[in-house]
Amino acid sequence: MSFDPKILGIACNWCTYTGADLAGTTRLHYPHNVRVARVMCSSRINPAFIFRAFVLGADGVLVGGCHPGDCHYSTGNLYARRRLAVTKKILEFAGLEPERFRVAWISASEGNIFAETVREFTEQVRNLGPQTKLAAQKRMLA
Amino acid sequence: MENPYIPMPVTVDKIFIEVDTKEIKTFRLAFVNKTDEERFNYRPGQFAELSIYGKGESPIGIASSPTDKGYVEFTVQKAGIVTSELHDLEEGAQIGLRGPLGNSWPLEFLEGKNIVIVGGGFAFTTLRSLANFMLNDEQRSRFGKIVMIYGARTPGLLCYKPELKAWEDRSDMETFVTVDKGDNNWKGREGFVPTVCKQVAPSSENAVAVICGPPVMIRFTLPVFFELGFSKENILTSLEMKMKCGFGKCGRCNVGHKYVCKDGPVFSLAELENLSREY
Amino acid sequence: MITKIGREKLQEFVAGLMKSGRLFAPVKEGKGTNFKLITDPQSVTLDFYNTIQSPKAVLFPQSEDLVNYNISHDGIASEPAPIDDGSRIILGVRPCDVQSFEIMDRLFNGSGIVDPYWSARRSNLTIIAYAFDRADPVDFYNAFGITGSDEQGSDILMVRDTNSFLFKAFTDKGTKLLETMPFLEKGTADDEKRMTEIVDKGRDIATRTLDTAEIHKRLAGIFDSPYWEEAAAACLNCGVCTYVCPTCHCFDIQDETLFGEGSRRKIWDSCMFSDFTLHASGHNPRTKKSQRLRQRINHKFSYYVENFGIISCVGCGRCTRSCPVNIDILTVVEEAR
Amino acid sequence: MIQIEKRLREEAKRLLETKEAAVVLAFGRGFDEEHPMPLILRKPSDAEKIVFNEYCTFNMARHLTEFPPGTKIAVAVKAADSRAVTVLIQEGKVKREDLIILGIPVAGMKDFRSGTAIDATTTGPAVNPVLYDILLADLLPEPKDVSPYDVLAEIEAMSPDDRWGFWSAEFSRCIRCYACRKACPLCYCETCFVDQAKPRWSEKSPSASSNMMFHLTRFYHLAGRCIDCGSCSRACPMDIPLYLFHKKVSKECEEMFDQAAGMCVDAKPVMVDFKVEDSDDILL
Repeated sequence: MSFDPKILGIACNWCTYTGADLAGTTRLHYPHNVRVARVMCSSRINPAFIFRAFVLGADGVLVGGCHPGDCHYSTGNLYARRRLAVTKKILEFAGLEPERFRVAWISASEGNIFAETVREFTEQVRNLGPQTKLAAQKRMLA
Repeated sequence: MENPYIPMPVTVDKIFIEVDTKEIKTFRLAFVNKTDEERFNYRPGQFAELSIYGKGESPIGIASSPTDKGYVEFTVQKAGIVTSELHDLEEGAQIGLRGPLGNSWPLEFLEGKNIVIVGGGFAFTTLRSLANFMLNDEQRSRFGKIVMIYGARTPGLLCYKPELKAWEDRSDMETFVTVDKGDNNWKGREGFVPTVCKQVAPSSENAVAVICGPPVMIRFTLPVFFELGFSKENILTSLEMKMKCGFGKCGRCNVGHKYVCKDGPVFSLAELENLSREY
Repeated sequence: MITKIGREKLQEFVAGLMKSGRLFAPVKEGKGTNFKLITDPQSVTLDFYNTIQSPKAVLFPQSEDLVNYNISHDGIASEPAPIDDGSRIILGVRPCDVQSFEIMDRLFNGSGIVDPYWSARRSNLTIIAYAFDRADPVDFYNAFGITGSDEQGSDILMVRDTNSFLFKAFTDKGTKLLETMPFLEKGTADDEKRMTEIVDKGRDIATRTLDTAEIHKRLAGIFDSPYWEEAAAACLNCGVCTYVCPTCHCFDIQDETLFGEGSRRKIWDSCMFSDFTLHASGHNPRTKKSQRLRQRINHKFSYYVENFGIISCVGCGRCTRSCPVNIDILTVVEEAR
Repeated sequence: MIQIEKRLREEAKRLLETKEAAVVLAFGRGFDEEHPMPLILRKPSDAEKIVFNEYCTFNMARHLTEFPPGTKIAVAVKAADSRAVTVLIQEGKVKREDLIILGIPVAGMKDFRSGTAIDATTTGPAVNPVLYDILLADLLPEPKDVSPYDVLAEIEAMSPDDRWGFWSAEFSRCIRCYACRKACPLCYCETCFVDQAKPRWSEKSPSASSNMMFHLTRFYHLAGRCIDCGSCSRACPMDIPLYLFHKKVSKECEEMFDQAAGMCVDAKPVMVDFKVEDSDDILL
């Protein structure tokens, strides 16, 4: 059986989440691997969410927000861009494959881009195989 | 050898919502194993660790009296993770219980004496245990006069309301229930506990005062009792501390060299005077 | 009777010990050494002054499961975690650290409710003490009547000679353990003499010392003194001192759960942390670092004396050596007047 | 250094006498010459307790946040320490006008635990403070052609798996004493995320994953703020080279956002700032 990755999606309410909705209502097909959590803005994402997701066994994390300049709160995603960039560098330097983490700007009208991003990212993570580095062992001190 | 860290399984038999804010509930617990029930021999004033796997443990005073058979009760205020989780439980749930722990109200010392019970708010639970124990038919004759003064901020915040009523009706004790501020339906006494103590002025003759309540109540109540002639040896209280193991190993609940979990929680004022004030 | 092994045959000796039980011995770690469960005899080093962490974790691990449980939609299934009480051998414990086991015994094994985890492992423990051959300016074990080559509390005393290690057993357990290793040489009269010389030399190592008479009363007397503010001024309130200490035993009990599977665990805690005494209500009897430092000093030098009749410190100097701001416990106690 | 000690004593005495400062944060004697201690002075007569030698490695900015707002504090700072003070000012934890900064240009410090020299591998190479009111010695020539990030080359060259192996081994030693966090001048949170119970970010038991969770998140929290003083690594009883990770994050931040931490009081720390023209390439 081929590896079926678990991917955490974190999407901003105004753009990417709505984009995901659109993908659904227009019946676009995309893999089920990304489970999306909705936040009001990509700048609400605490990088610890991402570290914790990997500790809890996520094989990949996909963050979606409004295109820079289109943030519902005008500048939220500009802060988020810096934070998520640093988060990625930290994961990379720790030795996690950076391809397991992606940030995508997807607007409310880009249902097709959402579906395409999910498809692409899922394949990318699938090719990397299960994430075993940060993931806690079931018996934590084993 | 019994492992003192392992809780016994108990079932939540009944939940009583004590106060109108629903922040305080009494949990009546029944032992799953008969042997545990037989082993759980407690005295009024002791406490136990209630636990929920996945959340943790919380030390709670025992609110029932050992004369109550078939169950044990705990009155719990919603505060931390464990107590919040307890508050979300429904009747029938299974939790863990570890104990009984700590010393207790010194029943032998209290024997033959007049007892003044002073309680404030939610810190009344182990006093309720003591009261119900002393009022038990088989025990009542061991103790002298019983005066009880109990107060809460509002009528809705009084715990054990049916019992308060019953105690007020009893002829073998005097019960004074007071609230800081009444409401439209409140027909009882209004006034702070220290003030009521002053008005009631229980005699210090062969008497012991047992006082539990919020720190501010204790601060103003103590002078009243000193004035009434109670000695520091004859004023008892129960301390609260952050605890983990409950039997003197984990090292966090000490006041000076005394461990509240094992040397306490009950101390006389005289004992406390000899300890550093770090609680 | 003395037995002996050439220094070059240390690995053979270690392998021999590993046959009699789980062996814990000093292993290079970072820039220092620490006691580790030995799986490879080559990893053991006896070239060290003292380990960074004390050997307490051999009996009292930093984190230990009490109950394992599984939370699912069907409910909670739980069972007590088995107590890991198999036979243990510690090699290379310095004489002052050996005393720490006796001190901890009074709490975990000899007073009120017995701690089953400590107790089970303690009775299955063989201690091979390792005499100091030099002094370190920080140590002060002499203050507690401990010498650099004390055999007290150990099953075997080991000393280092120029080309060999010499052993002398002091208990039956120790004698039997040495007998399991026929490759150990029987000591000659000369070795006997050498051992005595080395032990004498160890006994004469002069560490710093402290007047411990009535110390618990002295500390009780200055509880409210502004001294503690001064003593704790530099303190960062990290937990290094407590985590490297051989007699610090405070612990937390926490439930740690992942995907419904978890354990209730006993985990080391530190009185230096502000949340150590933080009530769920938000009240905290020790909010200031001076109060926390005072607690640590009092717990060791006053409360423990009141409760167990012994100072809970062996003068190993670890807390001083590891302190990021060079707070020296001996100075703090000495100046507490 | 004896000259610096003399000047430090003079200034501390003067500032306390004139009440220009209520507190002076400097260095004092520990249990021996090679083990000094942070010294917090309030009395002019205590000025003679001040010492300064190559082992006075403490970043006294760490103690700035211990005092009530408005306290006039004189603080002795070396090169990196002054950058920590700058960050604390930027972040509003202390007010510039409440501080009298006693700058110490100095080279050749040594780690009191190992006795080894502290150089650009474990801390920043700069020898002069970036922010001061009173200079206690003449400015020194800054070392040329030394990057604080040279030391990273080896680890950067590793494959992800090797790097993971390297850090796993290092963090496996962590005993969670939190000396790193407590020695850090910029870890001033009242309750550290790792101590939070609700939500629980990391288990209290040391384990591969909980240690990693703690350290990675802490590295993130110091991103764009860490001033490379090396205090965390020197405080670590287990000799975990935390400085390597902090340096890497600083390097990335400098490259991406074109600003080093704590160089200028008027600047905003990069992680609480943005530029519209930040490139999306940084996310790749």
